Amino acid sequence: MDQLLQHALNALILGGTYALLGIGLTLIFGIMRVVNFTHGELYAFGAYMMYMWVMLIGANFVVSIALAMALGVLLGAGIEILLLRRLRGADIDTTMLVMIGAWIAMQNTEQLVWTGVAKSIDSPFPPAPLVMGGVSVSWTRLFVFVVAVALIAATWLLIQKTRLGKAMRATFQDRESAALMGVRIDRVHTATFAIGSGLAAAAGALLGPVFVVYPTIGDLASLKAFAIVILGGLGSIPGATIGGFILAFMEELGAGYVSSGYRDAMGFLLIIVILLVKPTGLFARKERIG
Amino acid sequence: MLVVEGLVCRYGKVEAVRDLSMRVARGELVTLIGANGAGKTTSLKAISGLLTPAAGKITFDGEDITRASARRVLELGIAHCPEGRRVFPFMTVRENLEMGCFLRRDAAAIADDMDRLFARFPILAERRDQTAGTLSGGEQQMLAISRALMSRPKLVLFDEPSLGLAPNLVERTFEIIEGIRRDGVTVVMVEQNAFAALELSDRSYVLEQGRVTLTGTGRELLENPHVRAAYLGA
Amino acid sequence: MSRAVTLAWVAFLFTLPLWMTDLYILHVLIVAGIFIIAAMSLNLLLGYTGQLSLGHVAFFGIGAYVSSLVSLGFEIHVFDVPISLAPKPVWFSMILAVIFAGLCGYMIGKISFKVRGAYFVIVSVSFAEVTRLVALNWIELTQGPMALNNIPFLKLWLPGIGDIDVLGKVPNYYLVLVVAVVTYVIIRRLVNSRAGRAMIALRENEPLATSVGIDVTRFLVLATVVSASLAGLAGAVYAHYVRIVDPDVFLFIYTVTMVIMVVTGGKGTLAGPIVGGLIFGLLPEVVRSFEVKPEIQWVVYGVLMILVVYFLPEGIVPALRDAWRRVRARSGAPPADPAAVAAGATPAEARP
Amino acid sequence: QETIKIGVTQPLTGAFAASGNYVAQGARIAEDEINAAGGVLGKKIQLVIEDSKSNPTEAVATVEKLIVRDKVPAIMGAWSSTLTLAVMPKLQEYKVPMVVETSSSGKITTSGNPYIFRISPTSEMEAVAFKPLVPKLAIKKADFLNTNNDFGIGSAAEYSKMLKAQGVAIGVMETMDPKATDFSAQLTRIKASGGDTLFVTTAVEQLTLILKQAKELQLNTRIVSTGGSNSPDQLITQAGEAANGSFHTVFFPPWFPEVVTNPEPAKRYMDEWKKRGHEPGGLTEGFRGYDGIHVIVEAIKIAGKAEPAAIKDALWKTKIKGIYGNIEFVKQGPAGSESGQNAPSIYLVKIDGGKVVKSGL
Amino acid sequence: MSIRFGGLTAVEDMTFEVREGEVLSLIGPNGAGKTSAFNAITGYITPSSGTITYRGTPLAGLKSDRIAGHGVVRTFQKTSVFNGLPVLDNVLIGLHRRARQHPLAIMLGLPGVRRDEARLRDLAWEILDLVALRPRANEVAAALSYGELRLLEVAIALAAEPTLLLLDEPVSGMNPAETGAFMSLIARIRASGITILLVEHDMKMVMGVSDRVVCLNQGKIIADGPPAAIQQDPQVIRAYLGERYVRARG
Ligand SMILES: Nc1ncnc2c1ncn2[C@@H]1O[C@H](COP(=O)(O)OP(=O)(O)OP(=O)(O)O)[C@@H](O)[C@H]1O
Ligand SMILES: Nc1ncnc2c1ncn2[C@@H]1O[C@H](COP(=O)(O)OP(=O)(O)OP(=O)(O)O)[C@@H](O)[C@H]1O
Ligand SMILES: [Mg+2]
Ligand SMILES: [Mg+2]
Repeated sequence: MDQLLQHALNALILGGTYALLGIGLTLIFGIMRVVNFTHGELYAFGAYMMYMWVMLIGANFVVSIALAMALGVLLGAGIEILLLRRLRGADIDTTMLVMIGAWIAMQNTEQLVWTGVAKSIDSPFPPAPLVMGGVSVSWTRLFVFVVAVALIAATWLLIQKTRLGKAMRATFQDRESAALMGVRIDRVHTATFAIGSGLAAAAGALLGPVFVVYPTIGDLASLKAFAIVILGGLGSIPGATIGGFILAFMEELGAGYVSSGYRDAMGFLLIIVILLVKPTGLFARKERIG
Repeated sequence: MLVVEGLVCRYGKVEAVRDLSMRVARGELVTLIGANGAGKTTSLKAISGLLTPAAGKITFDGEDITRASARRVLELGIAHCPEGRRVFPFMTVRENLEMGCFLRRDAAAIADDMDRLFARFPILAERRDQTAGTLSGGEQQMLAISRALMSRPKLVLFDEPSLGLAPNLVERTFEIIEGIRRDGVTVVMVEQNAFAALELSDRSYVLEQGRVTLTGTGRELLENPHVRAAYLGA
Repeated sequence: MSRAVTLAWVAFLFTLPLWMTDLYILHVLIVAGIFIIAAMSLNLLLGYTGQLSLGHVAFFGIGAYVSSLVSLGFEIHVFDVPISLAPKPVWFSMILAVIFAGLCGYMIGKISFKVRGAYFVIVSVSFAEVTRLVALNWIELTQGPMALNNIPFLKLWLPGIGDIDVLGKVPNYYLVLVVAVVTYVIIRRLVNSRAGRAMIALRENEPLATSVGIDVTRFLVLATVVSASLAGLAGAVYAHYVRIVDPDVFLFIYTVTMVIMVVTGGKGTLAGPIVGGLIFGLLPEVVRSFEVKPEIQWVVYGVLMILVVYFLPEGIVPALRDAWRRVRARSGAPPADPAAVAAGATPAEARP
Repeated sequence: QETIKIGVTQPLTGAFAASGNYVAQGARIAEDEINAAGGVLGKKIQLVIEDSKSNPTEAVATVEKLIVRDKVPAIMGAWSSTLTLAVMPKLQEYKVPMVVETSSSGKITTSGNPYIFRISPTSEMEAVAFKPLVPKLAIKKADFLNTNNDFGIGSAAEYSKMLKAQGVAIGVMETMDPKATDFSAQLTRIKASGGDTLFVTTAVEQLTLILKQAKELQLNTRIVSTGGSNSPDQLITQAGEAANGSFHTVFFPPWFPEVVTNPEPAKRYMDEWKKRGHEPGGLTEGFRGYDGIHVIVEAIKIAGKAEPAAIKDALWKTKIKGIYGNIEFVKQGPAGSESGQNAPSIYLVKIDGGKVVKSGL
Repeated sequence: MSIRFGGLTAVEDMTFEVREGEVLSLIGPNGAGKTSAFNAITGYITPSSGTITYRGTPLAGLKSDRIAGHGVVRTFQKTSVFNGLPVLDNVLIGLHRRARQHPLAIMLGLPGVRRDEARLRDLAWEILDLVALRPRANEVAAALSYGELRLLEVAIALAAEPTLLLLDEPVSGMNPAETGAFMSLIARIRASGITILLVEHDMKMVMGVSDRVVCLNQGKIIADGPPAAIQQDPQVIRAYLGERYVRARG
């Protein structure tokens, strides 16, 4: 029983960051229709920035997270302006290739700057975990979970309730019409990509201290983020949130009770099954033909 | 009020509009007619800031808007109801209308305007929470017109507003456009339905291959033998 | 004309080992050739049906694993029931690999009927990941990360020549060349037929395609089966050449490499994957000769990719073709397309 | 001036990047030391170091390149057991000898490949060396967590065999992907199993995470890491408090160099390492590369020429005083095609209060 | 037949029959359910209830491509062609159903395939002649003018060998002169023995070409009869035509 509870708790905590990762991607992938292969790199970037601020410069832990996220936003804006702006209106494969190129270049730059040796980041929280009955959770992970949930809520409010959010949705449904409504298209694109990137960097900054940081951590993060987005349905923030938790639970329980080796396979199998049953993901919208 | 002089627009090497000039006075209803591909849509896009002209000059109320952004043009009071409806397919009818007044901040007046539009188009009121992409063609067209009006424009550019509408709605649409004009809004309209358009309009321009080839009052053009042969099918 | 050029190329490639004695260059060409075969097969899906498959490496890997396992033999336990297979000859294992990869393609084809676009992208990525994780964790069968090692090489009997051991560079070079030519011919025939047009129609406008009676599932499945079988064949050739396979053959980066080859070369063109494959197959070797850190090589690779997309968005082959047309037009030669002349095409200005 | 090339294949990137780089750095120290002393056979030596990217297929490609393109007469490699096993057929195909500096799997020297000369200990040697400690540590029930590759699987198999023979109960045997970073599921199961000692076999990166995560989950068993690629110094800096109380087998204890068989080369190596500013945590890995290159060069000297066949024969006669101890090869594997195996010293250390101490046992 | 989307009933208990060889027009206000009816007949949506029978074969529940296989072919309200391909290829794709090529035969390169290809090309040219697009055969579809695009759409549909052709607002966006030309095309198609079901808001066209007109309102049929009678029907005038139309007609 304790074992099951412990697994569930692990999954819940992990799910928070998965959701964060998924939301960042769903903004870009679901709304802008850019298959963003740099998402994982922004995650890695966030983690390395965290390493830099906390371990090399010695900044405060929480401040470092904010800084890492802010830098992620800037980097995202940079990528959008430099690489994607001139591809406005290009098809999904074209932007995807550019993003793959950027991914390869970024990952190897990271490797060059930080070397392949894994880095670890100290957390200011006590190493002794919080114990509740038979289960325990480390303070660091708890903190990560709380911040992740807060960021998710903030993003949701941004999209649904603010003018920027509405402009974002309008722009990606019909760019020209949105321009006619007075929306500044370029800014909306940049903002969307920057926010999505910021969330990825935040996820990296939060998980960096939990795990270790090395140049290819982004790859699996990317794959999982895609999985989460698809589980939830493209462009749906509640979908990505729930998708993140579902994936975490599947993985944790699969690893705990089936075989730890197939941990990562669980999520992907789940995707295949879900898409076979409900091809549009759990939360989807439809377009009419004819 | 709106003056276009020597407008030239290019798509790559294709010259879609070559040397187009026209002027629209306040309160007028002006139509552009012409065959498919004559450059009507392109001209409207140039005016509303969706395209940057290769040459020429566009002024509105004395301000040069040749290179102004779509946002600036809208701020000055020009709304554009685009060809092919172009509603936001995944937003509800209401959200689409809200987008129409994206630059406005007077919530109460917006609510009033929206009620008035719903009264004009009861079917939209009925569908207000349906996503626009699932509306029928005609419903989408009504939505697009309404959306353009939500910004309380001084001048509206209509690009084929009657496209795909049932005869009674075509009629209603033209009535609405007349109504808009009566409310003091200037209208520039592109139409294939040349009969109705010419009947309605104060003045009209005929476009052929990116140039104005004929101009006159609606009546004059209705009687012009060339226009009758080429555009009225008579 | 283009046929003559193609034949000249093939003839050139056939004579290459006669004067090229640097084994390392042959090695690079063999590996590039195997990737080109895989890229050509991917092009059928990506370029012609428009299904953005990012899991293509799964078929390649399945081909490699199936052929290796069948030729090595194995013994596994499924619910404690032992299942074993004695080693089989390599030609037989390669055929099985093609069939098995084709079956997997059939499955994926059925799925892709249900999900399209971005969803299909993810399903295909997931499929490849699942196969990789199975290869990684079903240690009893696949040896997991320890890799299948000591894979036997292909022995062939050819009329007039007798027994050949396909071992070492030169025989493998010819094997790859023959397989590549066969792949090219099959794909060319397909795309210039009713089947190919049906695939293109699906890519361009699916509702319209079905409205004229094209059975979407059937042609998607056909495309994936053919594509998967050819990729499986490439994988089998690869396995018996390098004689070791590990779960990393399923890595996403290899799919990416294939996609890059197809897209930079020109997707939906026959020569595209070949041109792209030659460039991106040889590029790493070229960059490597500059004695810089491998990371820098990869950064250069990534940046080059971005530049190619910016400057040749349609791919190299279509760009060359357009340039060629322009040159001919300027020199006053008749239009390159004979059909246009036959139809008496009017210049655009003269149209009513 | 002509040089004698020696091939090195190491994982410089990927999952084993840290260790592979340390070994390469150790090899460079040996290279410079030898060249400063005039080289061998009147020529300088030149290392050609290729990156296997921690992947067996890439490892084969590096060996192929080293032999075909660079024409090296001998190779040192390939760090992990899996990588070594992968490249072995190529050695046989091209008849080039390889000195194995790290790998521990028994299969390497028992599969009948006469081109293999291993200076590192096998898992079996390690397990045998550990045997007297079982009663001293009072191990009653042991659990295992290892990477699912030759290194991890081989070690877990040898240790569990030895422990069973000692009457120790075996709890769960969990595996992990060499690239995994989250072990909460495995550790939760290990916790539920209730053993008193957990044997972990993996590279230092994962070990760090396991120590941290075990702490988070309140797993209070004794953790013993095997295989010698555990870099206790790095564990102390990266896992901090979580590393306290853990035991580690190492094959070179730089914290107390006085105990090693040949303090002389050990000191030379350590000084140079420090001088070059390499990571102190890498000392326990770098020495393997240092020894490996010295062994090959000594064999070249004995052979009198830099040719593969001659070097292979000479390796059987090679005896040097290395950091691994007195290195010499004994025959192992099927008669007629034996591989060479060295019998190095093995040490068990403990981390206590943020310091490495002798295990005191 | 009825069609429901969630709670909304788009088509309610609609019954009508298209007779062999006639031109039947379906009219009705926007949102009346005309396109939905088309979608149901051609298998793009499944009707919630009711049956659709074509020459004795039930169509409801069949997939679109099978329905096309029975000779029921449609065009779309939003212009829909294969944009990136040459005009000739557009028609060749349309000819899909008439090709006789087995995939294996294709891959083996059997001579029958080559002969079949030649035959298809000839057919394609014939169809282009019918819609007068021969001079544009090698242009990519995207380069055509709007009117030409609508002709190409019809050409693609004709290539699929329809016995019943469904046209969804084929002349919307055309000016009266272009509409006139399109009407004569319909006459030609009809002369070749193809039955036509037409949805159109252009009354001149509807009245000019139809044998019979069915008028829908809010998913229900409110009138059915020859064009002349429909124009006089007060319900149709109220729901659809509007007063001005009647005034204009005098
Ligand atoms: N995005 C574009 N790229 C290239 N050419 C274009 C583009 N849009 C329009 N054109 C070309 O510019 C010319 C004028 O087009 P425009 O849309 O302005 O015509 P129009 O008068 O509005 O016709 P219609 O009645 O069909 O709406 C046409 O020849 C058209 O092919
Ligand atoms: N996928 C859908 N989801 C919800 N409602 C739909 C959907 N498709 C159509 N509808 C609704 O069904 C009704 C009928 O639509 P339909 O497109 O058949 O009308 P129509 O007669 O073709 O109109 P028009 O002449 O304007 O094209 C409309 O009210 C539309 O909003
Ligand atoms: Mg237009
Ligand atoms: Mg309709």
